[in-house]
Amino acid sequence: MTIPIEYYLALSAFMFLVGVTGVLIRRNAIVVFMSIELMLNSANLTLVAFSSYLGNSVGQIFVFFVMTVAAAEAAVGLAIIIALFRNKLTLNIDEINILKW
Amino acid sequence: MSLEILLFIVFSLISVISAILMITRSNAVISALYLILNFAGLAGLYLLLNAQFIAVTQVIVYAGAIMVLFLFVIMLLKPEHEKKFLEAKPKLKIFAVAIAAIIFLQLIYLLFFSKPSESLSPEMTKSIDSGTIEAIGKQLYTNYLLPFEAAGFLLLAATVGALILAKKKIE
Amino acid sequence: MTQHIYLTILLPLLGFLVNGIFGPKIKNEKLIGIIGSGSIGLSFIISVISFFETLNLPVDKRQTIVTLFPWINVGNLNINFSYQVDQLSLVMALLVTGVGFIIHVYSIGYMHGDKAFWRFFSYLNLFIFAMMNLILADNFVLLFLGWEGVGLCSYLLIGFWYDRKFEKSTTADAGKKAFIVNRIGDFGFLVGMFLIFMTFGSLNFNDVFNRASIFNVSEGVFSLIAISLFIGATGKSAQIPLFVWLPDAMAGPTPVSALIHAATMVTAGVYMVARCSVLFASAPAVLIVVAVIGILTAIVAASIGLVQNDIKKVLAYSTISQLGYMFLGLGAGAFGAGIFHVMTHAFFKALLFLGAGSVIHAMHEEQDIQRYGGLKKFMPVTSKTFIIAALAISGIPPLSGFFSKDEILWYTYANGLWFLWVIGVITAMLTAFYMFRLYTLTFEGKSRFGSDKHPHESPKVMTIPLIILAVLSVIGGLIGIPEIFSGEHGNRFHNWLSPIFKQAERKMIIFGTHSHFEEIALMTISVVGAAAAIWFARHIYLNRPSIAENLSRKFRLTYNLLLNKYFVDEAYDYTIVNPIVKGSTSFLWKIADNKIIDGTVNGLAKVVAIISVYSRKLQTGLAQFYAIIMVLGITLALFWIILSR
Amino acid sequence: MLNSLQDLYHIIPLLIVSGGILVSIIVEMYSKDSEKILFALSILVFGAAGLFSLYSVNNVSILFNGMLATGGNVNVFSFIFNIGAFIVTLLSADYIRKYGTYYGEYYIILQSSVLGMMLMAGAKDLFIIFIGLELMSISFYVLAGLNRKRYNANEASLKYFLLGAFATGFIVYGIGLIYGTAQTTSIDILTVRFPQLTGNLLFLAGVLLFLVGFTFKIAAFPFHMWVPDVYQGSPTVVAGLFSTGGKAAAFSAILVTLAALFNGNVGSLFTPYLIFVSALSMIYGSIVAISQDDIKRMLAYSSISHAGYLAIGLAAGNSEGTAGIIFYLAAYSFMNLGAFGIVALIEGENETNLSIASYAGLAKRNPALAALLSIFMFSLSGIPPFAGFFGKYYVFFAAIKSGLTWLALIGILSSVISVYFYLRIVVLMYFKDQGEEVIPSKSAMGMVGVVLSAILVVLLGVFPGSIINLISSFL
Repeated sequence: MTIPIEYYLALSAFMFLVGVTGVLIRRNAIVVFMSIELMLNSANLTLVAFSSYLGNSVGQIFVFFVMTVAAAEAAVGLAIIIALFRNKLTLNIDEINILKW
Repeated sequence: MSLEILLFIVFSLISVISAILMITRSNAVISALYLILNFAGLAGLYLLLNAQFIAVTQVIVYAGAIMVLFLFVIMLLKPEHEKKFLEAKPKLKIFAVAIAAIIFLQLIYLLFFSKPSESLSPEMTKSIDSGTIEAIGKQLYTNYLLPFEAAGFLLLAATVGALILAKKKIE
Repeated sequence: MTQHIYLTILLPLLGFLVNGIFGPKIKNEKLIGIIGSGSIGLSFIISVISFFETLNLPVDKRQTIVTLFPWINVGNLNINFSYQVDQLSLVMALLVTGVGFIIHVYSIGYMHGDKAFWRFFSYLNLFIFAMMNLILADNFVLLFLGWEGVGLCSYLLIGFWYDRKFEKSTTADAGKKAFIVNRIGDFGFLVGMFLIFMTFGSLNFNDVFNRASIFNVSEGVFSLIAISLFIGATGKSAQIPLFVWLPDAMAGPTPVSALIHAATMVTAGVYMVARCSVLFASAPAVLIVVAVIGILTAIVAASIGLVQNDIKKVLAYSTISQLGYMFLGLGAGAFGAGIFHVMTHAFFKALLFLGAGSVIHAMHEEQDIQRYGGLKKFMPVTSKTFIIAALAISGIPPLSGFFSKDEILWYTYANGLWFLWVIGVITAMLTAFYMFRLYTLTFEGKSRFGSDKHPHESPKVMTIPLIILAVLSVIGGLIGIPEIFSGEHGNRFHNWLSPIFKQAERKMIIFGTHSHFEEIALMTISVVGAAAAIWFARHIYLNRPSIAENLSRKFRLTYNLLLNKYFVDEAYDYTIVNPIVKGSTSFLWKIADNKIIDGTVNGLAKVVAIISVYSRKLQTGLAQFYAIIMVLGITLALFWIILSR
Repeated sequence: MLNSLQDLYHIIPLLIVSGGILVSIIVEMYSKDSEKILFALSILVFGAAGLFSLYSVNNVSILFNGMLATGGNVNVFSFIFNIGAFIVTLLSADYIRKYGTYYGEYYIILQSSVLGMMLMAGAKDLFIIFIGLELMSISFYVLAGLNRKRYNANEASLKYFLLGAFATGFIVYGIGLIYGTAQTTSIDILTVRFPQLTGNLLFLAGVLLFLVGFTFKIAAFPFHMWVPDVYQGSPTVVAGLFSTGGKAAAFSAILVTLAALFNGNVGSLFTPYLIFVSALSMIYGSIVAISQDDIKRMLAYSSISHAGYLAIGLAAGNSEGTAGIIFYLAAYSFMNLGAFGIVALIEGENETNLSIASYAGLAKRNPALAALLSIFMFSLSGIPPFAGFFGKYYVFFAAIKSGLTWLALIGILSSVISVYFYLRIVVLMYFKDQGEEVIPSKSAMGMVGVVLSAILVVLLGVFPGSIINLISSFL
């Protein structure tokens, strides 16, 4: 472990912000959702890096739970997207704006 | 240059490039494939960090199961390709990218200002064991029993929810 | 009974609940009326018994605190649900339940046949409940509860006939106006409460007032507290600049105008200032403000009253003007005199409104005094009681209004505010003038209404309350006969109340000494002024039309003679009456009332509404836009973290 | 770990609810008439768990190796969640049939969300907070979009889901930073180490991101944008649950994590952030609510401004503030549920009659409903003697005590503004004649739920002292 932890953290921060950018600029609801998955994974990298450098496994256990949550979110989120698609025949979230003001 | 540094560079390049490609491809299927690649790169980084269990789960659960679900849904719905980056609402998009860049710079500043590596004690020997299935399993079924049980309920609720949202007959 | 004073509060609540819940089911008006007024009547009896019990106690033991249960306990803030029975709250309780009872009985007749008879009585009972909370509270929070409660009832009752048109808008709009204006006042009151809690660490009356006389607090803080509380009082008691809601409040049924918008609720501000007399006495600058606002309100409202043709509007402006007198008294440091005027005013103003109600009732909802006239022969009781009330409000001795008004004027003069005294006397003359203009146009002269109207005297259930109030208006002032007439007993009303204001008076500069001669001289001036105004009013509105019409045709010689007199009238008209009338209609009423003040209130509301319309557009409905706002927030927060270290 | 029967006794409320979920699934699998059975079961579960929480409020203990706290204010929160869900269940009985989601699964998801809330309130570790939060949120996403035939529900659930998951990303990242710098996820250890960590910018950034995530969940400015859309699109009773249970649970988690940190000498660390959030939420919510025509949207903006009032208590950062928040949450939950309950009763088939104009002349047609709605509106606008008034008073006093008088003044100003839109409803009901015929649906259970809320609102308003004393005794 000759690599300073800052490198891992910076890498994680970068990918996190790539994920954020994806959420902000993509129009396809599924891709937006995938960008959120990318954010979660980057956060996982932070947790694993800390866990490993601190020498305790708490961070990795937390990652385990984040994965569980991600799986659950994926199931529910994709179900919601499918339900919406059946009604509106679009995944473009710019067109999903009946509720406003 | 040690092997560790080389592998770090390789895996982080894979992750970063695939992440950027993922958010810039207009075809959702290709995006999903790049995301899988990104997860693979992350799994490599986890291995470098001695987190074997997480690395394996990453590949099996994340890249294997969750992303397949994504691909499945994408192919099922066949969404149209998105417009090019600057074709719709360019100002808002540029603004969004700029904000994301600012937050990145802020986080980098915070990182290198507070230098977390200085506060770490060099207990590297311990860390090799901390990522094994044995170590994690032991913790999970003793200290972290309650979150584990709660996660069970979480998955249960998600299953019921997904079923009711996608399958239930509605008059 | 003093220990069970809470019954006077519970009974009206009970009446409200019974009538409110079962009212629609009870089809019998009589039963609803008996429940409604009976609960108030019982409260009145309990108040009377408590009064005599307290009267028998030695002077320094006349304060009783009745604690029901602990209410709010946070940190060092301890507030109990407890009521304070003392000289001041007893006076107010007797007034509210007594006058309230009379008006409840009157309403049985007045509201007869209304489709929401039960709702009316339940609201009235709710009002008495809230008002009793206000005056019996032993702390600011409980007082505020009553304060909001009476506002709410007033709001509900103004809009009671919400389907009727009122001037250009609906009665519901009038109710809303009252509420919005009152909220501005409430804001001031709340701020005052917070300042009190911060300064004295308590909201209990006894604690706050004791600490106010002991603690070393700068005058600035006292001024801030007093001015905030006074803003609250101006809202509730319709003083400049928040008086605009009261004339509109006349959209409600007439008994409501009598009870809430004349006799009781609007005097809540006066009561509150009197209760907090220590705080006000510690801020002499604010006292001057109170006096000036009071007298300005008095004269502005009185001059507006000169030209109104709606019988209830005349009375409404008259109420505002009389409230101004009360604040003048408070501002002059004569807290007892202010409360005394609250009492006498309640008698004669309630009587005036009920009399007006009787007339309106008889004239099938006609309210324009130009279409009345000669009602004396149709409505003997109403007209006789009305003239008593008019004499009382004009300050003709020995009716009640004379004593209270003169006491206020005397203290104003004695306290060195002679200029305000002059305005006060002018106002008194204006008051006498418009009251008798009203009386003459309504009850005397020829009938000016169509043949489709058949005025008749109101039923007994309405006239008996009038008679009782008339008796009270006559004798009500006798308990406060000034020292110079009553000899060694002194002013009984004053002696009764003086322990309440002892702390305040200790803080104020002692009045300058003045001779009895001065007092009698001033009294004579104001009485003569009022009498002249009465004669003048009757002369113009009674004699002039008949002279002009009849005599001009029959006796040409006499006509010329009278014509000269008529020139005098004309001269008066051009020099005095017209400018005042014109000024009052064109500026005071139209511009000051409608444009400036209404405009400000409505304008503020409009600005908020416009901001609202624009800021709702921020909600674009686009999820990503929401995400961008979130991220923007995060960036700002991170900048804050980075820069704060 | 659980070591004795005594420990088991302490987690009975949790066991009741989680047992309820499992039994419900089995019932749903094998019963044809599962909707009715599950309704009764939910009533039983929530009632029992809520009442038992209150009964065992003194069983203070820490279980599962310092993961979970029971007793004290945890149980007070548990009471709020369960009784809130109890009322929601009553309101749902006939509503979900009208709305078209008459499934047994509805109740399973409802119970899951309550389990998540209870975990959040009892959490002593970031793990539990996270899992509890996600259990609640995922259940909420499902509840929002339960009827997939309705486009509004689709849109609401998608927006809620995407933005909620986005916020979750920040929470996870924040937890990562907290864990890395403090080397623990246990709240108690965090509290001990907090004084040394205040100089660590990365730690502060972690706490901040965590806080941002929860600011999203409590629906405070500037993370409030999802609220109006989601409330409007979701089933009305479910929106009621979002605005009460969801908000209360998020506040319980913030209190759990931050209250410990606040009580030290570094308590004022996050005060500027909280002041900012609180002041803007109050003003923004009250002002924008004025121009709303849809009653659910209006209640959503009102919910934003209430989040602001509650955040005053956080900014005050003293024990009075904490007690005030808990009391306020109880008061707010019941009055808002009552209001949403009446909206659900008035609502017609196919989400009609949701505009404010539908309330015109309600007092004539249905005096009971109008009177009840007036009570809730008065309470929401903070008019004494209802519960809402005291909630505001406690937090305002807490703010004054810690020197934030001007924030309390903004609060008063905002409540003065808010009176306008709450009383607009009352004015419409009492002083206007109806435009179109609007007949409230007949629902005995719904009425029971609304009346129960009204009773609780009045009780909390008349006897706030005993409850606030109970809460304060655990601080």
